[in-house]
Amino acid sequence: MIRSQSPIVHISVRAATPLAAVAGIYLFFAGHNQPGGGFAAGLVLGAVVILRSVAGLRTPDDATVLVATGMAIIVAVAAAPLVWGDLLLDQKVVSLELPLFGKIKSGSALLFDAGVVAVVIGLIVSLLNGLAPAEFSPESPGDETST
Amino acid sequence: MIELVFAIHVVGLVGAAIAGRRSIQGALRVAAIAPAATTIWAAESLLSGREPVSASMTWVEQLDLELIFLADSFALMMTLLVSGIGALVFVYASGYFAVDARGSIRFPVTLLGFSVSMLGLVLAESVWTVFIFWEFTSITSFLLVGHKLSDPSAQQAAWRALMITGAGGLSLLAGLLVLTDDVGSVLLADIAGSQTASPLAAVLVLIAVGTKSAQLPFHSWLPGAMAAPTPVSAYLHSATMVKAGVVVMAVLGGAFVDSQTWQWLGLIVGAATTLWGGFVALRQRDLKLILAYGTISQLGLLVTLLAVGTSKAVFAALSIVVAHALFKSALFLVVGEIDIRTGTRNLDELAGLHRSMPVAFVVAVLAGVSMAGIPPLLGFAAKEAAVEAVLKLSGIEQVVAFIGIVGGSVLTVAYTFRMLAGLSRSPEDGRTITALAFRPAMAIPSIIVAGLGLVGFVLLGTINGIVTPAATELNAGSAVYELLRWPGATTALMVSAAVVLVGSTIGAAIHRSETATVLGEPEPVAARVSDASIDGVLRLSRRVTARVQHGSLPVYLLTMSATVVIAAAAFLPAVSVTHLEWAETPVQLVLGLAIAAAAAAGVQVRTRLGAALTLGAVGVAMSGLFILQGAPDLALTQLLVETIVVVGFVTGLGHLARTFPPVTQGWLSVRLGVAVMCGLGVVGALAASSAQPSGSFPAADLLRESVETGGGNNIVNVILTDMRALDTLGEVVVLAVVAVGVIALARTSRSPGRAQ
Amino acid sequence: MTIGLLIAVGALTSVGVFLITARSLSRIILGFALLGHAVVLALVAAGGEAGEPPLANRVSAETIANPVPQALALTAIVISFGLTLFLLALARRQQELTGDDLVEDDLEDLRVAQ
Amino acid sequence: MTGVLIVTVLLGPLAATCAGLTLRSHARLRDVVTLAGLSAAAAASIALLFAIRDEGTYVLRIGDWNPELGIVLVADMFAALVLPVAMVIILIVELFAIGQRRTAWGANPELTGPLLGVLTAGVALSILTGDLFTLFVAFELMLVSSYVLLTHQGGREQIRSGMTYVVMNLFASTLFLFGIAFVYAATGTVNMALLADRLPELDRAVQLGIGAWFLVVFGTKAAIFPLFSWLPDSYPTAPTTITAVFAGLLTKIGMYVLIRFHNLIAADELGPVIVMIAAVTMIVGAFGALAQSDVKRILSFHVISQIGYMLAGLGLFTTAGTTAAILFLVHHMPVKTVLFLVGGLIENEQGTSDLERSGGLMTRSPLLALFFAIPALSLAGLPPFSGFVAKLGVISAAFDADSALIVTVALVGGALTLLSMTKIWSGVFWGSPPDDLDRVPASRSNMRLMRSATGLATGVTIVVSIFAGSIMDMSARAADELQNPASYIEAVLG
Repeated sequence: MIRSQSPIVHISVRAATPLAAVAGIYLFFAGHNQPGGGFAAGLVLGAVVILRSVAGLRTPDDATVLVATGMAIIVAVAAAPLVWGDLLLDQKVVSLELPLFGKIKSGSALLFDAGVVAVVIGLIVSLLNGLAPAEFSPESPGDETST
Repeated sequence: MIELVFAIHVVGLVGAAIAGRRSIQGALRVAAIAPAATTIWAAESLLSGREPVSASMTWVEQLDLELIFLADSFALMMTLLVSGIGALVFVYASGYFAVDARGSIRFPVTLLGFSVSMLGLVLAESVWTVFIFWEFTSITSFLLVGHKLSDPSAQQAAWRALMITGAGGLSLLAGLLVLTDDVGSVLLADIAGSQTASPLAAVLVLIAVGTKSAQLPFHSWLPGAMAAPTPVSAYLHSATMVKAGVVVMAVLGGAFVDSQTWQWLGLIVGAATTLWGGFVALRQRDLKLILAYGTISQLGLLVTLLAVGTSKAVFAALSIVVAHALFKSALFLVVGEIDIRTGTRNLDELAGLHRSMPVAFVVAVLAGVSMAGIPPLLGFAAKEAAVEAVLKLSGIEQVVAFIGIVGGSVLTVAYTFRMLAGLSRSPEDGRTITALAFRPAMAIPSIIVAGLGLVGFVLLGTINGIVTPAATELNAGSAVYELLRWPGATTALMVSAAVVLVGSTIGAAIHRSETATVLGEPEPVAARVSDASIDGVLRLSRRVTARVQHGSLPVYLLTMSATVVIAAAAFLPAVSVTHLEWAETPVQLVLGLAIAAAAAAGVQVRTRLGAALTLGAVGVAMSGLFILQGAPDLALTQLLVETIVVVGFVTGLGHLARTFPPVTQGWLSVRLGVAVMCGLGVVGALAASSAQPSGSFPAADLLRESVETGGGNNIVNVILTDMRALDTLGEVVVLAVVAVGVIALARTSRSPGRAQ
Repeated sequence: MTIGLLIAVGALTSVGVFLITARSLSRIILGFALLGHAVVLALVAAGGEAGEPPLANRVSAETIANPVPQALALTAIVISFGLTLFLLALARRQQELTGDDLVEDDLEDLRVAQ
Repeated sequence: MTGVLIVTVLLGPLAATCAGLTLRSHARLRDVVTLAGLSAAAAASIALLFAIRDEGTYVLRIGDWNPELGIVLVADMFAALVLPVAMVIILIVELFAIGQRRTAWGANPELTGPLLGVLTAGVALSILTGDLFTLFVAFELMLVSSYVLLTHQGGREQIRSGMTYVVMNLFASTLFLFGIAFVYAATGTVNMALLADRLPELDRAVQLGIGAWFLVVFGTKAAIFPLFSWLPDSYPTAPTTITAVFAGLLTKIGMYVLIRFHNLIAADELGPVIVMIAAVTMIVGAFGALAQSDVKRILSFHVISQIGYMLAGLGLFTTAGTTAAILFLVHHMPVKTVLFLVGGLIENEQGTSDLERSGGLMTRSPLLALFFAIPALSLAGLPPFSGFVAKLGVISAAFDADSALIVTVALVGGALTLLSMTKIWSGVFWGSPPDDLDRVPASRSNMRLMRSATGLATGVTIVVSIFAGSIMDMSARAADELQNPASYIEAVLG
């Protein structure tokens, strides 16, 4: 990944981080009634991570746990209906009052979306680490022929 | 009772496996118990004349796969041979492997497995039972022939035997399908009584018989199978394996009584095999090979008789089956003993055997005389019956059968004479053969079977009591026949006398000339042909594979795209444009064209930047289109995804050259052609399938349910997180796995040493 | 369905197929990205006529755009997004090992073919 | 209760994956968790089989949405029959994997378990789903985990073959989505029952086109001619455990879906085409196997050849043909798995699976010879094993349908299969051991685990052989249901 040393980039990314984060969180909560949703929110939040990396700021270095947690949330939401006697993925709808969005009539679906967000961010972080040029020079082609 | 017989064998298998861990001799002795017990049972049942017992077990009802056994007279007669000789062979083998002190499970268990397969085959009463045990014998004999692991020629022989008999098995399978379809029953009794079988069934069954019973041109595996340990040869080529074909021919023969195909094919092949086998046997110097080709010759005789199918011929065939089992097993056993004790089977090196191994020599003479059909041995009575059967025929049929049977008998006498004369010749340089110590375990079984040839002739009534009912079962007309100790001065006897005279003259002539000039090695033409055909199959397979499996991804993808075009062509008749308008709004058309243009630029793209631009342009135009279509969620997501992908594309391939490698020209036109056809195919299919939709989406339901049950206004989001939440679950897991995979790949980069 | 949409689908498919039959992995990846677009567009086009965004509080059953293919298309976008990323990672590893991004032929197949 | 079983089959393995990913460093615990998840799925699927056999088709509407809006899972006889076999196989392979992991040939232990969990969920979902788009997602679950399983070691061979595998399957997935677009444009639904209900009203060419299109899509997964090329190039390069699952399951899921979908849309008109393809697939696969000289490659080509038999059963479009295809499917899954596991053990014993550098294993490891012989004979269609019943089923169905082509080709294919099996037998088990024996060091307990897993899998093939009769009865019932889509439609929509 390209790494910028410019202080301007550094500062502007710092400034943009909370903004983008807010945008992501907005998309997340708005999703059920407006365009948006977990995946879009995850991508925006993931983009924040990318930006931070470009600016040379600290980024998480292992995404496995994040990914696993996201998956676990989703599986749990899917399985939860068993507890109240329904079968699979029977979403529970509850009304919520949130300061910024007003009344939100959503419960387990929101939790479900949270799982999506976690996995998407995890994916982007792992991508960031996976595709980043590691500290090595390309090997000569013959080096690793199958043994 | 039949269940008990099989149960005893299973116990025997387990017992042999346990005993085999300690010593092979122990295992062989344990293994002998089951066949011995079976022999007693069969003999007792035959002599008591009880109603035949039966047993059955359903396996797969739908396919009529049922194991059905019936111990009728024919089955019991065969059981007597299979198990009786089997028990003796086990005893013999314990002597054969006497010096082998190590424990071994493999040989005793496989041999007993073969024995029980053979038993199942002869007791079978339904076609599928026959087939199942038929295949067992192929497999177990494969293992037995290839027993010597360090001998590549044995394995080659085993392979060839399996290929030929395996192909025969397929032919049998096909033949049985046709046969059961013709007859409408899987029971042998129904089939034998039906007389409705088609020529196709006749040919298929005869091919199977020919492979198993080593008829021309499928006989090449049998001499090769001599690479097996001698007890195996003695067992497989006297009473069992090779007789499997004959048994099938006998029990199914009833269905083909009126079949010209069956009669002529069997007659000609059988006669030719008899002559060829006898002729080649004359040229052999290896005792085992003489016996092997002799077996082929005798099997030809049996096939000829069964193809003729008259009541007398069937009777004669069964008599020969009994006689042959006895003298051929005796000869093999004695040859094995000679081989073990002198270290050679070469006729040239065995001159003077009558001095160094007198017992073995007597056994060989006894069995050989029976084989040559000379009184006072069982072989004589059997051959008389055969000659009589031929004399009862008429027309060309008689001529062919006569040439086969009488010619074959002449050759049999000749090679027997030559063999015995060779063994009793005085060694020229006065050298005597040094033989190892006498082994009772090997000698006694051979003495018993050879002696039975004599005893059988003396007690011909008992033999008649076994053979006549068995033959009657196959052909009701056989009830009136019996084997005669001395037929009187009939035409048949004259013929036999002439046979012996001519045969021994030929044998003597060859024996004398041999001392002066050495006959060349026989050409194993047939073996070469069958090996060549297998090689041909292998070569063909390589050529075909090279064609279809290039190993080149672009070629695979082009093939796949071509099939896509073909599949899309199926939509063609339904393609219509009447329901299509140019665009809903002008902007839509503009954006559509813009996407097409940006995509087209992708064909020419040479740099990574160009690729990113193409992608970006398409992505933005797509988002615009989505807005127009009323899909804001899609538009938003598309933009975000595109951003990440473009960033990934630019940075992810960081080490690559900034320009793409040049487009290779070779396949360019093909690629372009297929690609354009694919595009057209997809468009055509879309146009066709949208022409007259047979259903539409439930708009009102969606609107209502989304708010009331789903609790959200964004219907797309409600679908994703609620109605079709399972899809989303899957989608998330896919992303998670990708993340895991990317991390794993990154790790291998960091520690390249760990990779592979 | 309109001809405008079909042109876009057709062009994207053709170019996509053309690119994935190349030997260069970067082209293959680009090809799949374009094919992904073609598919999404085809799904949306299969949903019928354009309409108002499917937000329940703002539209009626008469004017609403079909939300079902939109949802399907979203799932498809996400999945092909993930797989494109995976291909990128593979391409990167390949390039580490061989120094280029060309797809190699199968050695064993070539051996048999000789 | 039936519903709970279905949920367990789907979510048990996924839960195990979540736990397995977080428990990376606790090897033992991770293995236990994975095994628990897979065992739960296997147990539930067996219980499901009996439930469906006794009570008939069960339809689970997820989230209680009606089928026009939501997704349905349908456990009919066909699904219930195939599911337990698949689940048990994965469980056994995971056992083998745990044993193999600590050897050099093993896959990365941190990933194999969790990814097998995802693969299992994908397999289960593919089998159970009654929704075409969910089927796509299920396929992607299977595929993405297979991509990672195949390539995660990052060796050059694996990346090269992985590339072929990934690209071919990505293209197939793209085609799948196009197919869904066609189906949606034509019928306005992706629910398979609704689709089957609405399809007959369409223009014949559209019906035929959809059938042909999905023949290409599913055919690529099932590896039919001429879409199989990815298989022999990619399977042999992966670690054994992974190849065993792929060969045993993935192509068979493609076949499963092909049988289900093409019966549902009554694509009888494609029958002759399918039969032709089947014949070529059988022969080309068998030839391919003969041409190879590596155990794993021979076995890979056999997969193709055998797919041809199932395809032939399908292409006849008779109840007997479909019955035979289903039986063949059930028989083939465990048999192929055992063979690949044995292939892995062979590699372990002598450091290679190349026939020319093998030999003499018969004396060193007679048990292994037995483990090989049983499924090999079964695969070649010899009695008394399930392969014989399956092959006879296909042949006699073809015979009844007067398809001389299939009868002949199936018989010849059997002979060629036997030929290539004996090639392995005489190359690996007979002869003398190679001079440069390169045993892969494996601890005693690991070897024991791997051997018992292989033995267990052999046991499954024997069980299938013994109960071939009742499996055939259930197959016939499943085929009957498939041949009458009305009952399926009724069950889902009713």
